[in-house]
Amino acid sequence: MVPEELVERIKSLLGDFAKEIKIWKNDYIEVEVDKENIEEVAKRMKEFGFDHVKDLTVVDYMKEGFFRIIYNLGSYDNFELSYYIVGIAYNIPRDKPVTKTLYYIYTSADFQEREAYEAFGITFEGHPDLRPVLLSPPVAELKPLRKDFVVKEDPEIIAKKK
Amino acid sequence: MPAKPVSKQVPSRGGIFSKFKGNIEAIAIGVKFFFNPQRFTLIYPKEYIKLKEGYRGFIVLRKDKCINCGSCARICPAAAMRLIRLPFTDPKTGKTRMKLWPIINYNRCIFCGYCVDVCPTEALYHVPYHDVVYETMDVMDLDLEEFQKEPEWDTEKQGLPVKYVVDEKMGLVKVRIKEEGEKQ
Amino acid sequence: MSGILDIIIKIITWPPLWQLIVLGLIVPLGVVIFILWFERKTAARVQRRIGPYHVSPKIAGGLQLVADLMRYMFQEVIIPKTVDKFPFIVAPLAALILSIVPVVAIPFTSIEAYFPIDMSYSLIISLALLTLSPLFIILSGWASNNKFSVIGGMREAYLITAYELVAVLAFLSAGAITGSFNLVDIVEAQSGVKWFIILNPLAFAAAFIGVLLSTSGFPFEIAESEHEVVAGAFTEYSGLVYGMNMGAAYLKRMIFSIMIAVVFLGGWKPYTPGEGFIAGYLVPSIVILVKATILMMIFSFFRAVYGRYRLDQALDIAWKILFPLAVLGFGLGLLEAYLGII
Amino acid sequence: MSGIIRTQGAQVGFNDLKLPGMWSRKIGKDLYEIFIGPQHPGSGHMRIVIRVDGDVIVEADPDMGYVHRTMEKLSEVRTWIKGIPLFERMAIHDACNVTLPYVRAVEKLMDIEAPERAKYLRVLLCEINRIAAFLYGFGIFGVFLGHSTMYMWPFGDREVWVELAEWLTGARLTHSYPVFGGVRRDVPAGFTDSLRKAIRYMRKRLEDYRKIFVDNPVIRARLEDVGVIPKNLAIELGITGPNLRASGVKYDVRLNHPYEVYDQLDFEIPVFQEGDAYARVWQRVEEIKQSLNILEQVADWLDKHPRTPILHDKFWKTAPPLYKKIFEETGRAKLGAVYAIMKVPAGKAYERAETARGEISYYVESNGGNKPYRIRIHSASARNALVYKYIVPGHRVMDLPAIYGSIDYFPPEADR
Repeated sequence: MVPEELVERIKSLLGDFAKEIKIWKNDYIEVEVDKENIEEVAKRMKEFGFDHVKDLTVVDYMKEGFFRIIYNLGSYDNFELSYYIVGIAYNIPRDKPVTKTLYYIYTSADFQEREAYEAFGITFEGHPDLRPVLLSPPVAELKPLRKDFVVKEDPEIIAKKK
Repeated sequence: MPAKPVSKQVPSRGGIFSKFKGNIEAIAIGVKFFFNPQRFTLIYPKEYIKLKEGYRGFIVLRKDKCINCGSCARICPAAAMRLIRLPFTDPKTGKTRMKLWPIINYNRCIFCGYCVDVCPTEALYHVPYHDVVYETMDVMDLDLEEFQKEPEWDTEKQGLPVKYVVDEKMGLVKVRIKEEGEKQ
Repeated sequence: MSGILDIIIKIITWPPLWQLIVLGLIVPLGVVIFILWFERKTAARVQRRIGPYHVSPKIAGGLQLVADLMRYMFQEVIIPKTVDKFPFIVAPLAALILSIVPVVAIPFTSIEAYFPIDMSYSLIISLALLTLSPLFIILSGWASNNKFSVIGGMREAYLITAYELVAVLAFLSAGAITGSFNLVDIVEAQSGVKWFIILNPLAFAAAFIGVLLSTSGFPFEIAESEHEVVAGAFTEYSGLVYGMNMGAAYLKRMIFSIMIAVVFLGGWKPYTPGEGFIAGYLVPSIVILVKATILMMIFSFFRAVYGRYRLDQALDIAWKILFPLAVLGFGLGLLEAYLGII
Repeated sequence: MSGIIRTQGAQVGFNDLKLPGMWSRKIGKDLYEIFIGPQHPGSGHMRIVIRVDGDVIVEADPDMGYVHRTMEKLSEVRTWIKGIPLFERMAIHDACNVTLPYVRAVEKLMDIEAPERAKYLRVLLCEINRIAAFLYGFGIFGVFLGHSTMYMWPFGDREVWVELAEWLTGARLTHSYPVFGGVRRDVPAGFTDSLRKAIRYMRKRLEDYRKIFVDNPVIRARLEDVGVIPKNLAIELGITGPNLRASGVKYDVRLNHPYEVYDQLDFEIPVFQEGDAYARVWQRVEEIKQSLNILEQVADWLDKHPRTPILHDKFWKTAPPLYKKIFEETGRAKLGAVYAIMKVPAGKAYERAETARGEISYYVESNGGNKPYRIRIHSASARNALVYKYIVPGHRVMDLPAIYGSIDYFPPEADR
């Protein structure tokens, strides 16, 4: 199956929900949807054959002022689909990082939503156990993966003085 | 030829006989190794491994080859290699100019070897050993003079050199390397 | 001067004292140290390692155990605030003492002058004393006031109920064969090749496995399995007290081995005790101790081959396989007695 | 690290049971809370909080993050090449496998591909790493089950593969071997012979393992019907790697999304149906056998083909004569100065690879600068951690080490 074919099928599956579909490097398909429709989209994608969340990526676009949440879906059971990763992406405003959980559709998103919660401070409404998973609570307060949390590594390659 | 999935099954549970056989086999192989242990342990301070050519050990600078490009400091993933500004007198022209020389801080070095690989003139090289003892952390931050010397290797003075050779029967075999004096 | 020496020798060789201090404590302690070394060396050989080495390369690391002992001696004994102090300290001591007490009821010779106590019911008495010490392990777990200790203590309780019962029942089958609880009679009945290991292999197997698992040596230390319960009942212990706990388990195993040697492996047979202290007492005890040591060596070989059973599986094996096996052994003993094989 | 203080449990205070000097709280009638880890020997730096009813676990809460090293954040402040030594610290005994998808993702963004010889060399090191990592897993598994011989043997045999990897790359564990556009060193002379010897040796040793560990009745009793992950649950939880295949799912990145030269090699993907801990052990044994097959084919290919450049032309064409001379003499491909200051075209790439513990995936986004804009890593162990939450309840306490070991969970990889 060529990626264009999969894109056509996803288009017919999602209809108006899919705002924009992009193919990156032949095997990564990014589907942009609205925050409101995410649960419906996830349900349809799961029925279509993308049976687990490979990973949940959040990208912070600080200048543009939004977080982009990408559920990268993969397939275990369907050989043809398993070649591709479909990223269901939607944006939420940076100043109000609240969205709905997909925990009840994809159990595999459980810990990853907790990770996004601790690193970006995004609240997934309806998640039954939204606690930090990797960081300790005080560190999670700082939302370390946001772009305004700046890590200072000494960029100087010339030694100050020995 | 792509890979092909093949269904397999674990051996069946078996009855009391296979349990008995399993016990006997386990004890038998234990006894076998009890009488023939096939060991290849390195008795470290008394023996040491003479590592192969190309081992990424400590890094030494050949100052005469260095062209002061700074690539090594730029690529260093651990920020162990830094540049230092020192006067340099050109032997041909006799002029003295300030130049950038690399120095290394072994507190930070991860021995990835990028600096050696990126050096356009092979001014840096690895010595094939890694067990060097420093007394304090300050000493590990080398200056330009120390960076040009090969670090002192105490292990060599205390033990006998061995090397490990892959073997079909034993896995690895410890082979004693004859020192130069012993050959005659 | 020689009079005093005589008196001292007399006191030392007074059978109860001799048996308790020398045969019960000093010799087993030496054997345990040897066995610990042997166990580490055996495991090392099977595992393609060298094992203890650097402490004394010339005698294959033999002094490693002494070094370990020194470390335990000089380690700080920490008694946490949360523990119940009196039982916390007393329990390991009591366990240690109780695990060597049974030795006074075991005859090391057939000559009556060298019996520490009356031997008529010695099999029963020694078994009864042997099964006392685990209670104090449970107590020390309880006194530690720690989750892991309590769990470890509970596991210990489960295992002991199961395996010591099996071991005791298997030992009693010797009584069934001979019709006597007198260990001297039991040994004397095993003349020639009629050792009870040959006459009653079922009981021997049950006793062997029962002892192996009830003394919880590695890897059958289900009660102390470090991946779930840290060190079981001994979690809060440190220093010498911890070492005592560990030593008690090995001492108990040693005493059990002596019991097996006496009951199943013919005691001092094929040697016949003669006149005097040396021929009548010392030599037969050495024979028994050597047999027991060989048994200990076999026990310790298994650590290299096996893994740890799960608690419920271990109990399953005890109740479903070993207990019937021990009962069968008992029945076999009765049958042999009826047929008059002895 | 979730912190034990939970909001849900706040209604009961911390000294609820009035035990002197001890933090205690009621968690429910007849329930007992045990902390497995984080400083237990063997379990690594990870804690599982379990609640038990008698001997049966009713709730398990994996508490990860004790070795979290903020790799995703650190990679954003470092140049592209510095990501390679950084990411390989996720699982240093599996270094080539965990860094390869990152390298490939960046290659995708740059629209370059490694030369064929470099691809074979990558596969070579990947499989050596895979075997070594499996053996490491076996060793840890042996510790968990109290089987001390199975702890020592695989660690000893792993030394063979580590030795080979050291000969090839110059470092025992942290190889930093693949770089953008190729690999750093060619095989040394005599390497393939030693490799073949090691392969034959390993095949023989697997039989020894079977006798003392896999077919040992005590071990079988511990593992059979323990930690069963049914196929549909495995898919739902997104379990990965050998654990997934042991549950009957035919999924392996080398099969479904072949990378490097895996589509040209002849090997099998073993799939077991049972899904219990014992099947997972067999799965790993079979995978070692297949890795040995792959290594044999790679050794044959390397023997047949003479030394050709192992870096992409983009980097190798402009290389000075000294570089080429050193490559001819020692097989060391020196890196151009461009690596240090490289810029990667803007775009997104998603790349994955099959590591010893399962699938690792990298989402790499570049905005055209000399540093990544966002790298999201999701490693195999992080995905397998869900097993503790969903599979462990219902088992006995002593089953937990068996499940932990059979999952082959590696905390540093999960915590990133």
